Amino acid sequence: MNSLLTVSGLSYRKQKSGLFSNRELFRLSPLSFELKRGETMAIMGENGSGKSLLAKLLVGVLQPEAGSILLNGEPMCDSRQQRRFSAIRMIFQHSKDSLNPGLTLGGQLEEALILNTNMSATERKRQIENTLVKVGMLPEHQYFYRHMLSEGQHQRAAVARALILDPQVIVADEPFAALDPSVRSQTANLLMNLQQQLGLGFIFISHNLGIVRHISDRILVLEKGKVVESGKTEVIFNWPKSEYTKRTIQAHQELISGQ
Amino acid sequence: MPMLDIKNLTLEIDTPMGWVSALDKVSLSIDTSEIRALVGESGSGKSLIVKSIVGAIPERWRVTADRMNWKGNDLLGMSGNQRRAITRNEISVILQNASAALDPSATLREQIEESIPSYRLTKGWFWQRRQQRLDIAIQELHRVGIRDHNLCLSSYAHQLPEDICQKFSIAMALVSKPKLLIADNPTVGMETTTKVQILKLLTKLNKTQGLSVLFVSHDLLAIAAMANTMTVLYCGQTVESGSIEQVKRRPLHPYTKALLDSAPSFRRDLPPKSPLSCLDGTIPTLQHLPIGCRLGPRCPRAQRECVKMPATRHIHGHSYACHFPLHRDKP
Amino acid sequence: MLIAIARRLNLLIITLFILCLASYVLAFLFPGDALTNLSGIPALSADQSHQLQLMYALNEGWFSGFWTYLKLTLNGDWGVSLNSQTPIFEDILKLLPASLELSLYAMVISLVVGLPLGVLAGLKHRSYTDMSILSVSLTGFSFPVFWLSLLLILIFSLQLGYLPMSGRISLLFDIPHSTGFILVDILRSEMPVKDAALFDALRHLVLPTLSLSIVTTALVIRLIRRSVVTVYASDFIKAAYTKGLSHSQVFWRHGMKNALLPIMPQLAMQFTVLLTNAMIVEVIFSWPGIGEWLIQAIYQRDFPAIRGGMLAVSAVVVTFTISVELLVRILYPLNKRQFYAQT
Amino acid sequence: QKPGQNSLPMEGLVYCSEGSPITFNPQLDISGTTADATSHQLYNRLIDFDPETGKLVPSLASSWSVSRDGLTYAFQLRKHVNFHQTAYFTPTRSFNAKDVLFSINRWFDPNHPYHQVSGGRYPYFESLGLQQIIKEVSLINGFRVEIKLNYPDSSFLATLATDFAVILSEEYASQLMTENRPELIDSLPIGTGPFKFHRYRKDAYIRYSRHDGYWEGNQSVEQLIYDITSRSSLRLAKLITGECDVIAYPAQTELQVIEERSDLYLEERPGLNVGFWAFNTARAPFDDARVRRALALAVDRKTLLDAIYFDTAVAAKSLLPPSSWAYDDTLEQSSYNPVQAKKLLQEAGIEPGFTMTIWAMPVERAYNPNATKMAELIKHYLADVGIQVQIVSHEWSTFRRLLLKGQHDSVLIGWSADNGDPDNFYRPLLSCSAIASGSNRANWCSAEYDKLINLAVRTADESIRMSYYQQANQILMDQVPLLPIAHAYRFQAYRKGVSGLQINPFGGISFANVSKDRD
Amino acid sequence: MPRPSFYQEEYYPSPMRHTWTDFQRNHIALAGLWCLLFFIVAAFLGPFLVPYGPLQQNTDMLLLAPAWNVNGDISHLFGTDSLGRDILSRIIHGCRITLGTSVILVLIAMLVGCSIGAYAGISRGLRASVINHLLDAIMAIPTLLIAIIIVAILGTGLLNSMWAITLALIPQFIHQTRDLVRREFQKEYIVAARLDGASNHRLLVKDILPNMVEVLVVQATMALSVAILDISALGFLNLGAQSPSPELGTMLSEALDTAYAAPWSVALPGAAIFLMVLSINLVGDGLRTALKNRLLQ
Ligand SMILES: Nc1ncnc2c1ncn2[C@@H]1O[C@H](COP(=O)(O)OP(=O)(O)OP(=O)(O)O)[C@@H](O)[C@H]1O
Ligand SMILES: Nc1ncnc2c1ncn2[C@@H]1O[C@H](COP(=O)(O)OP(=O)(O)OP(=O)(O)O)[C@@H](O)[C@H]1O
Ligand SMILES: [Mg+2]
Ligand SMILES: [Mg+2]
Repeated sequence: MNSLLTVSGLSYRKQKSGLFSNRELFRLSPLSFELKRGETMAIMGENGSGKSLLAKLLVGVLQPEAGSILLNGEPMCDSRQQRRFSAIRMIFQHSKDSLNPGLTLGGQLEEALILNTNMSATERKRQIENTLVKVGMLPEHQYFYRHMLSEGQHQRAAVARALILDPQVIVADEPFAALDPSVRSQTANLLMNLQQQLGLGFIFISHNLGIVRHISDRILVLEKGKVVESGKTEVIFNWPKSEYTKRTIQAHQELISGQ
Repeated sequence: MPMLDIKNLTLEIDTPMGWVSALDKVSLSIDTSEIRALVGESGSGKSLIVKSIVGAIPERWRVTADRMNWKGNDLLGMSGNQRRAITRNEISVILQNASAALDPSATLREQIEESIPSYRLTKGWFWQRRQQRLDIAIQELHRVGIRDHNLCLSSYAHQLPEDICQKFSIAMALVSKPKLLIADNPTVGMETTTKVQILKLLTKLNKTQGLSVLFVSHDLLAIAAMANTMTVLYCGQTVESGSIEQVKRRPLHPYTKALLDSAPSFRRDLPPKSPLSCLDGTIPTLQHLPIGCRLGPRCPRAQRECVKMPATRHIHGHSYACHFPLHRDKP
Repeated sequence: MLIAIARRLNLLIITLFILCLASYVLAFLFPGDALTNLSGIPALSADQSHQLQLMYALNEGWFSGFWTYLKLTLNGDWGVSLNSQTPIFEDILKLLPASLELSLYAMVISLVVGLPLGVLAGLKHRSYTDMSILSVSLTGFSFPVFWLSLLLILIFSLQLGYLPMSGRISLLFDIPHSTGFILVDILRSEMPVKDAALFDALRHLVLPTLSLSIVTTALVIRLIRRSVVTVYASDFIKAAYTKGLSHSQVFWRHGMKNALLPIMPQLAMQFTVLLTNAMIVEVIFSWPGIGEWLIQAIYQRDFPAIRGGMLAVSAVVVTFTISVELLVRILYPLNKRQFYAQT
Repeated sequence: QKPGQNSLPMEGLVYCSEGSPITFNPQLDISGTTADATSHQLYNRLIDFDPETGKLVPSLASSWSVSRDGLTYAFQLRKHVNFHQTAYFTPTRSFNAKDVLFSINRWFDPNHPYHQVSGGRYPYFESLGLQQIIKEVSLINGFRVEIKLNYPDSSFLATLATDFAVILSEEYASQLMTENRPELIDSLPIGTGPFKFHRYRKDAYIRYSRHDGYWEGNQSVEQLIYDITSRSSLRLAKLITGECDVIAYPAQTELQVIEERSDLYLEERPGLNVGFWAFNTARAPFDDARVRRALALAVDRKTLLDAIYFDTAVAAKSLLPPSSWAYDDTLEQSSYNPVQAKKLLQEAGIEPGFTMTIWAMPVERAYNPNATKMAELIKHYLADVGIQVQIVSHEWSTFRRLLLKGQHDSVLIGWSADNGDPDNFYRPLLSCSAIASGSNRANWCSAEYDKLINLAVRTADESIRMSYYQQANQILMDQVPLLPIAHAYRFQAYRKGVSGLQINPFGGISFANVSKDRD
Repeated sequence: MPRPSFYQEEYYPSPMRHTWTDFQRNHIALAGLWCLLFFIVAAFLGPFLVPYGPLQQNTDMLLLAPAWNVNGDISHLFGTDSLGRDILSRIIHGCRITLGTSVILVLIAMLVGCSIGAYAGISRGLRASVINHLLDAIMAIPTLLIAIIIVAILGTGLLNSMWAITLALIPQFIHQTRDLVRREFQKEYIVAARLDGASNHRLLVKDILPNMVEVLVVQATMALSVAILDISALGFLNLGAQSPSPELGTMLSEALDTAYAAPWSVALPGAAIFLMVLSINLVGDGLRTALKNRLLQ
């Protein structure tokens, strides 16, 4: 299986542009990784280590300082924004905030289709309904506004929004953090299901080692903008190398064994 | 005798649709040096319980209870002053949203010093007291793991990241050396190492100083690691409560079981990437509560009787409210 | 902090600069001869006109013209009024205190009345007290100021005869002009019947201040009420209660501070409203302030005076609002701070 | 400003006047406002009118004589008359003949060093043509002055008694001249009158204080304050609240209110004035008498009288009010006749839809309390004969400045007499010489008319003069350079407790012996 | 397929309907709305209903008292003024002028202000700071003062005062829109929409506008009351509409001359302005409350 997403030498620098000095606030050191079809990669790291930043770079909210992102071996750069938007989709941490309160769900899903495909109105409607059903909602939900949906449905709506363009990679920034256990499991199940059906590449960020261990194939650990470790989940969980990972996993083990 | 004893607490709030009982006959008790976990999905009313204990709810809302005692004294019957004296000296609270619970217009130093009870100040002159207050504050911050105390103390809440605010709130709650700490989701969003550090701190205080804790959280792992007993809440109803081992080993209520099952870390046997078990649907909103057992529509074992509220039953300090409990034959 | 102050000062200077520029440009926009509009001297002879041209450096391009104008303006040479041929700057210096005095007292009254009422309404959110205060304030700020003033005059001066209706003080008192604030001037003067004069001046103040302050009081009530409601609904007030603080402690230490600080700039903006309304009120009550003067200037198409008045009033307003904002910033810094403490 | 000056500040009288004086020297301005504010307060004249009878009485001239041929007037001056002592001038001598000479020569002699100061225009004297009438003024001795005329003028003494013929201080003038600030003579005035100038702020107030060394003796109030209030409703309101003791020109609508109140007095006098609608005959098509006649016919003056004057005026037949001895009872009044008007307009070639301006003066005057409203009514009438009207109004001083430039088509304005002589109506309003001085608002010049009114003043026989004026009236009836509308009564309202107020029959008001009971 | 929320099948209104239902529950605001509607109808149809023209003079009936007075006459319900013009007719025409012009100029100001505000909201860097500085400077000057200055340049008259007030109102809208756009642009749903490939323009029109409509309506009601007050104030000061025009403020100042003989001619136009502004404020306030309730959810 060849790699779906290849990231090499990606780096970024956040500066505070003052009047006299350009103080560097944060730097994401060059990093590289590969993601295969149907593979799940988790990104871990302490607060402020640049995880969200990396996610934003991947989906194209921010432009990297250097480095390249290849999708199926083809470079994704500015000129192909549209392809990138439809191939790599993002699920935000606060799914409620990522829905527009003034538009119906259908309206928002349709916008993505209008902007990225040439479908006719009926095709779009069919696609929307299909996607909604796929994520476990009813076709009628397309006429609903944000405030009419429950929290679990927000999460599903966010997933639907990510899926509607048939992407190849989904990047999720702490998709489970704000959720309570049962909705979290529902969402995790949903994502794993979809991944199996559609063969998606899945990158997600999480602090929850239980979930990370359960669903990820590989792990990337960030510390202060540097990759300190990466590898198979089992390997890292059993033989952590870096200080941070060791500490974290040890803490996690303590919790589990402390039961 | 339990330190805090709540029996059949009902809280009605007025919504545009009329009065709704957000808490429905909740019972909860905390003994001296007990760590009790309060679990439940989002919106199940955990924070409301916390707020009604400390009296931080709007006056319009109706609170009724058979019993709501603090060391034998009825909290609801007390005057405001008496009640405040208790919350000032004996109970500390960490509200859910740490940074929002800090006064945005005062520096953290002012706020933590305001919480220092006068009995901790031994020195006589005000400048000595001032210094002593600062010393106490710094000491407390170090305890929760904030190193850069100067920066922290001179900052405003909005200038700090969320996790620092959380730690600071904990420090502020502990500064008054309370008997009971009520912590509403204190570790949410923290990374694991920090979380473990806080949990350790609380456990240590519990062991050494007999601090009781009411620990409200979604994080079953943390709860399991720390708490002695746990109460499970669903939609404002107590579903089950008992010691942590009992509940974990033999959950009696279907909801408790679903909740425990949903945490992957509890199940070593679970192969990676296998589906996690969960209940369908989501918790209903306040305006659309089902009658009777509120789990009804989601419950895999629901039957017609479930439209009646099941009575609470007690077995060996383990109580539950279900018509058709697991692991038990029909009574 | 320093940066914040520097920014405000910067804003102040730039704003004043823009205002000067605007007032310079106005001289060319107004109908008639720009030179006359600048100097206020109806150019009589070619010689005089030439002299004025030199003075305003008009033939050296607009930039140096503006520069010269700026220098003259800063020196207090604002030209003379077309109508009365008196120096505008001196007129303004004489009249501005009267307007400021009126607005200031009205502001004080608005705050003294509006603050407690607004806080009360906010604390008793959704009660009947709240409702009635709110309705009263809603009515209050729907009044057209000029109508309100007329009604007040009709009732209190003409029907009841309690209060005088025009001027700052009975003309029988000859108060020497020193600060321009009449109460201060009376107190500083060495006249034998000070008490009577003071009493008379106060009686003259009542109606204009009242008609000015009703509208702003209503606005202040609403602002404060809304702010108090939001603050009291917020978590940190609950947290303060759970610390065991009493109602009054919470109110004074946390409630008021947070309710008032953020709306201070908005409260300061009320001063702007006041100054505007003061212009109308001054006309009705024949209050010898800058507003009345400005409106007379418009009637008489006295362009140098219009320009000067506009510059003065807006400079006062801008300076006032920006200083209040600065004050708030000092009390309540909002800038982000980087936090490096890691566990 | 010495602090001691405010010894008893509550003592004083407040007079709410209707406007700011243009200057403090009434020689320089023709308006009633200026005269009211200055003439009787600051100054004296050689001769005065008796306020009751209207006869001439001595003032600064203790006696006078006229030569047989009516060409030489000799005045014996009063002694021990003090000029004002103020912060800016301390007199070293009392009044004498030099002051009279200076005061007359200032406007009479174009070469006088003060003639050009403050503009060099003396509109009242110019409009009467006095420069042509007077031959010379000479000093006989320290207290005797002689004036020689070129030809007899029966109104000459009356002219010297008017508000404008005031006596200034020669000593002050020469002091200012040496200080090289001569223009101050008109803004910081010095006179011999009962009050001396203290302070003035345009559109706000004038402060006078009592002249203690006044030659006639002075029992008046310590301070006299003019509270300048242009709105008549505001003046009345101030009168009611007691902020004013006396007000000028109460509006006709408000008279009833004043009469109903027990604490106010209303004094009524037949006014020597006329309100009129003047057509600018220097402009086409108003140079055509038919057009003017048509416009006059198109308006129903009775309604104007009702709506504007509220029956406090008599309809005007010609320039002269009924109280003048030269009033012509027999004169026919032109009546309202829009049909005739249309016909005339057609003859004159005025198309329907023709637009003209009516300038309505922005201030209230006894002769026209609300010109804007009158203009609106006229607009209404003219619309019936197919003429569109645009109403123009400016601030008063601007208004007059622009009027002087002759930018108007027609104007609603009027005239208050300065003395009882009929010549005071005929000459300033319509003579050729009055065009330049700015009181001939019609810009109408007729040699025939000028000849008639000149002949009228050359004789002292009233019946002969009367016949000349009747002929002049005929010309006016035919030419209609202006349409006389009404002669208004003159009102003065004051609070109970004010006494000694003198209302001059010719417009001026004098506070010389006014006092106020404090209650 | 799971059965999502089968016990939640209730009627959920759309955001705008939601605001509206909430608004309806507020009786005072509803009364204000009726009152406002009455004024609008009066402004539209009034001229066809009233028996007299606004300038029609009835010289037989000068200063007639209102009908309820003993001296009144039923043919002139509100009495007549000093030129015998029917006050009721004049007030109704006045509402038309005052309200009508205010509505028009608020619409223009809103359009212009929102466009500039949106532009300022999405622009960054030097351009933004220049706009902001300028805006702060202008915002600090009271609207009436700006209006007066503009009137001084253009000359008096209704049309000029309309221009003036429009120009004076624009900064408020710019400010409001700019802040709103700024705030909304930081929200995650905008990032999400941007990831759908939406351009700035599209974001503004399609995504932010629906969320701004109500806020803008609230702002517009506020601006409307300001506009009415300013127009009538200018009229009152003789800087706006000129004398015979039945603009309410002008009528009021004209009536001052006969304030003693005919107090009603002062009281009635003022009361009309007052009621108009009050009803607009009631509606605005009701809308704001409803909006706040919705946003709190
Ligand atoms: N709006 C911002 N302005 C300035 N700096 C920021 C901003 N947001 C993030 N940063 C900085 O960028 C760096 C990376 O932040 P990022 O959000 O990627 O961290 P993270 O790993 O996602 O943390 P968390 O686990 O708390 O979400 C941090 O040092 C942070 O301080
Ligand atoms: N001020 C309020 N007004 C109306 N309803 C409220 C209010 N506060 C809470 N509720 C409702 O009460 C219910 C319980 O809320 P609560 O905050 O106690 O939940 P929770 O269990 O703490 O959830 P979480 O785990 O997300 O904190 C929720 O349905 C919420 O909508
Ligand atoms: Mg992050
Ligand atoms: Mg909670």
